[in-house]
Amino acid sequence: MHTLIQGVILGVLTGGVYALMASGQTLIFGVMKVVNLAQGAFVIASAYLAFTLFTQFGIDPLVAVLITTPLMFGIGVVGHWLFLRPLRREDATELSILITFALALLVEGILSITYHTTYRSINTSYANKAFDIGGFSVSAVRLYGFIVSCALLVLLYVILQKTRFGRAIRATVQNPQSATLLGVDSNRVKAYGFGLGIATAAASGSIYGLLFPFNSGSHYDLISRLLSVVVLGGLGSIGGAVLAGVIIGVVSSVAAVTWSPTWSEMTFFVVLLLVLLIRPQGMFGRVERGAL
Amino acid sequence: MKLSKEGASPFFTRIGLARGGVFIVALIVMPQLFPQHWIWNMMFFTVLYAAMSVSWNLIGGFAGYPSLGHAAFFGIGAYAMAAIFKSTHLLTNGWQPFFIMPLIGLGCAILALPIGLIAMRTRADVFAIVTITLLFVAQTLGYNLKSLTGGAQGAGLSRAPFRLDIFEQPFYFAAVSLLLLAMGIAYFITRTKLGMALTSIRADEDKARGVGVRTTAVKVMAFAVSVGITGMAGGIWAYYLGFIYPQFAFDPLITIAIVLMTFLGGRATVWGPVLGAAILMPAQQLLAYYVGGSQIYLIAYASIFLLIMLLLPRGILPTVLSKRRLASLAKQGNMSGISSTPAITGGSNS
Amino acid sequence: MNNNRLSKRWFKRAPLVAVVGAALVVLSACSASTPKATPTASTKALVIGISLSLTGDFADPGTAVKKGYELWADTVNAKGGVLGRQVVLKIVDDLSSPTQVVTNYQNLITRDKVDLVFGPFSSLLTVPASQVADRYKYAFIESAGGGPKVFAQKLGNLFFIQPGPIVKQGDVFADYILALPAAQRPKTAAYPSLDDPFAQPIAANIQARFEAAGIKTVYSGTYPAETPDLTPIMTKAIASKPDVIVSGTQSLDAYQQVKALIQLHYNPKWLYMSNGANSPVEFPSKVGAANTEGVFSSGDWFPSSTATGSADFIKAYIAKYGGDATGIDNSSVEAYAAGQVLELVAAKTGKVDNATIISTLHSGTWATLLGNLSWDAIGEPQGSYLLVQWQKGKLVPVYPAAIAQSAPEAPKPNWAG
Amino acid sequence: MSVLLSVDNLTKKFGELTAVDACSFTVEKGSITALIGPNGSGKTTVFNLITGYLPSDSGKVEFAGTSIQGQSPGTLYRKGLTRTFQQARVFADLTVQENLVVAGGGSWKNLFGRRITADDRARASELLDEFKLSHVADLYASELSWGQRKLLEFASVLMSKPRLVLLDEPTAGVNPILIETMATHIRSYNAAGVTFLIVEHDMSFVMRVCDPVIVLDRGKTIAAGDPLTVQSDPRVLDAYLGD
Repeated sequence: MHTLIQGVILGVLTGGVYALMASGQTLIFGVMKVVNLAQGAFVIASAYLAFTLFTQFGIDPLVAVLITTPLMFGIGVVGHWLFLRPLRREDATELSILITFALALLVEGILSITYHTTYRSINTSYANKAFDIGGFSVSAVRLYGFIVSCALLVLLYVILQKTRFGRAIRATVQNPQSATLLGVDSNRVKAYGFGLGIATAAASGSIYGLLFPFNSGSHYDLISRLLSVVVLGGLGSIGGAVLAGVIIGVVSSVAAVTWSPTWSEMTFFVVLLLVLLIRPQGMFGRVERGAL
Repeated sequence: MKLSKEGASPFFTRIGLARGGVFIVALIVMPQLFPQHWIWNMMFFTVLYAAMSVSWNLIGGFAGYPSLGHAAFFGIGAYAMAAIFKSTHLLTNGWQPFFIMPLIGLGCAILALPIGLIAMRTRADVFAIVTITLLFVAQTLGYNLKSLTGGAQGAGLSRAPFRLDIFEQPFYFAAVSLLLLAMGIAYFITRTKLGMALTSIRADEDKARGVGVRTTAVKVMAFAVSVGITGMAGGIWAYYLGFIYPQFAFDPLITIAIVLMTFLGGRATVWGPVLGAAILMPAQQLLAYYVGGSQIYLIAYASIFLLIMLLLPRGILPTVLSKRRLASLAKQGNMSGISSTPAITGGSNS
Repeated sequence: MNNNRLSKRWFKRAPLVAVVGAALVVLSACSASTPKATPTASTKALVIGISLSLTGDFADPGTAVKKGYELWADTVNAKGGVLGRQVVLKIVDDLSSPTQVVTNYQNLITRDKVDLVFGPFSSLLTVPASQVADRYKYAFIESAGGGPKVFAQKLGNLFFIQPGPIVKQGDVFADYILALPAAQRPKTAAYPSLDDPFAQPIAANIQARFEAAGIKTVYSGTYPAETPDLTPIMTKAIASKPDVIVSGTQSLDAYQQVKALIQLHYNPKWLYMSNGANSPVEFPSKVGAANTEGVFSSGDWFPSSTATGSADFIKAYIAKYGGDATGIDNSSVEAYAAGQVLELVAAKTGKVDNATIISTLHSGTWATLLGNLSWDAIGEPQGSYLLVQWQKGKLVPVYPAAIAQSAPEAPKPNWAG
Repeated sequence: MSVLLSVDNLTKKFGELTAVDACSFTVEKGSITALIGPNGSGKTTVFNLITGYLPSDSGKVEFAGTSIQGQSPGTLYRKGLTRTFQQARVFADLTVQENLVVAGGGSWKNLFGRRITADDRARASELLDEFKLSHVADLYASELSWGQRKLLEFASVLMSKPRLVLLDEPTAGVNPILIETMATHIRSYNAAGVTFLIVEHDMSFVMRVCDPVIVLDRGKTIAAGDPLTVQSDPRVLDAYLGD
């Protein structure tokens, strides 16, 4: 029982980080109808960035978020302009998947040149600290990471709900055509929406780097998990992604503790498969029938 | 492309037959012209990847469902082959594994049916997600089903007992057979209603369904055939290498390579993927061998990919063909109907 | 369609070919450092072909292996070469891919007709590569692939340049524990291991010996490579408070295990980690120097080694690559030792052809940087590894007694946190 | 005349917006019925609900006397209920001739048969001649002009020998000559027994071609009858001129 609860605690804390990563992924889908396979690569790129900022300048990864996030937002906007905007409408869905896949490889290649392929980890002063809460050990990095993730998710919520830009994004998510009619500049919204999605990857990258060791190839692992999370949450639904992130975090952590770590990896995929069988649109996704 | 005004579209054209014949003869004669082992080795991998690329094209090109999980079936085929070697009493000579190959292909195709039915219930993007996830599921299973796969320790096949001087040839000809099978299917598709159905799915699936095209049946069928061939390629590969590990058998880079080959040569054509493989595979192998030594490899790969997608999204062959076609139409004085929008060539060229 | 009639004109027109071409040019321009093999026409040169992973998953250790080979070539050439023949290394990149490694050895042997080949990095690539070498009757001296499956092939041309097969790496820890008086021995043991040909078999081997000696197994399990989080696994491993933890680790996961143990506030009496903990620089930097105290590991070479030529090697290494002795990767040492073995054969027989190498190495003992090496018929080395322990911030050989520079410290002091 | 299509209390909500609000009307067999209404009045949504492209929230749709609730577009197509789209949807990667053959239905039982059989060709060429598309028969649909695409889509739905054709703005973005062609084709096929339901903005086209006319406003049917009566209906004027 003790192990089980320990597993749940771990799962919730880890799930919070997945939730943040996945919210960006699903946001990008919502705005652009693009499955961004490079999301994981951007997370890892940001983790490296945080690593450099920490080792070179001693900036704490959680503070580095303030630097990496705007930077990656810019990269996202430029990336959209360079690679996604030129696509012809007819092939956009198909090609954008492949293009983001290629982008992921490009990022991986650049990272493996810059940082080589050995695993890196960010060892802050509190890296090994743990709190004892009611007999359960909670590591400091996890707790801090979770808190920052939650804070950023709240920030994202505020941006989407309270700002003009956020409203434009939500209008685009709900109905791209009518959003255009309402005077929303769809190209700009798409570019900024993509940027915002990449920015959340940046933020979660810092936290990921703090929590887990990573190398340039880690994004393969990450992207398959992220995809499971966003499909479970419903493509395009941010609330769904957050909930799904936590659910999957808990399920896999509990599976690892109570059953076997080798099979806990599978929980992501089992969940994905079940979702597709029972409710293909995910928990909060909408049924779409044809591009009407 | 000759279209007669009357009668049915021909199944074989004279020029098509000639082309196919020349190609087959070339494939058979080539090893005799180049007796070096290293060339055979390269030709083997080129033909093997060409076969996979042609097969990917069936679902990814013709139907427009970009599968990112073909490497899963490649790996399944490889491990199926390894499993066959476990019951060595079934194998009395080195040729037998090749004859078991069709069973592996059939197995992969049957396995693909439920997966296709689930993955293609929704849209192409969800299909991409499911297939890429499938790849990681398969890899995880490769690691964890230890009794079946040997897990991280890998699985060994017995070494092929072929004579040193012709060692690569059985593998090469197995790959050639696979390529011809795949191209035959692709050709068949371009010549039948099946091809039109797949093309209509790629162009506008909802509309296709709306005009009564049996979209589900057609795309699941294409997917099954496609991964069946890929699985067989995995089997040949495993036998050639003699030893396989999950991370190599289920390698995302395999998928990327075959997708890139297809896009380079031209998707939804019979010859495009072959052309793509013939350019990329030797280039890749020789580059790694002569240039190698630098991490630039992955970046170059990704850059070429991006450039093709952005500048030549239709690939080499369709681009050239459509230029020719428009030129010949102009000669016939048929340009009146041509709008300024660029053409998207479909599956009707062969 | 007319791809059978691709004319030159066509190639000029197709913009894509230009793009690909340009990319290829860039590619080749970017790799000025390509090693060039002198043609075998100059009969004196001894060309050795090696395929290494300089790109991809194994790139970093692959580079370390390259350093070792190149250092050896420089050293031997400075001495006048092998039997008067200058050594030329033809090192090619296999991108950490089995397809490419097969292609590379095919090309090295049948196209460039190198005189000899050395093995690639990682036993994952060793098996397919060794089969190609075997097909052409080339000796296959390799310093990196020592997993059980390498020897299961029963190849007569293969020689693994390490003291023993990888599975035996932990034997020395089992020897030490089982030599303790019964009352002092651990009662319970946990075996968390990485699912990897280099890691898990080591722990499994120790587990078998411990169980035979009556030490109860309270946990045994593997986790996949790239598991981002080992805390759940370690939580489970320590649930019944084992006296000894035997970890089949590779590198990264060793650091993660230590981190998890510190965070979970669990300090076993003995902690043995097969790899990772034996890295003199990485380990303290990843887990904190104060947390290394008392951790056991094993390996084949350490900067303080007294084996043949060790001091000279260190000097040459620092002269060529800089840094200090603690920064030397064992992969470099093992690669260097592969060259030493070749030299020894040449010195003994006066020949360096493949048949001679194969027939000669199957008997006798060969003194290298890694100590005395000898092989059985399938290339399994017959020696044993050293047990090392972190004591006062240093990695010290502690067992067997003959080479021990200090006594083992047990029980392990508590984590510094 | 008998009723071919009857729509009863059909409702569809998108979130808080009620796009179709208890809409009811009937289409007489053999008629050319127009469905008009101001922008955003739900005309296209009604089309989507009838043809199975969207599921309705409540209400009934009957075609030829049987309920077609929840049936897929493909099924309805095979039953003779076909449609076109506001933005002509043709298969860009197929040739004009192939577009017709794909839409021909029936022959799909023979997926493995020739791409284009002699029979297909004969049937297609008839329509191509009639729609003056023969000279572009071998062009890809993506190479056609906008108006030609609309013609092609119209022609292709006729391949399946439909009983009811729903045309979504057949004249939008089409040049005046083509509009006349369109009108001629609609009349001639109507004479041959095909019923039409047409969403149209071009009032003069509606007045010339259609009878009766149904007016939709904010998802509700507000008027129905012959063109002249509807035109003078104050509610209709309100709907078009009001707010």
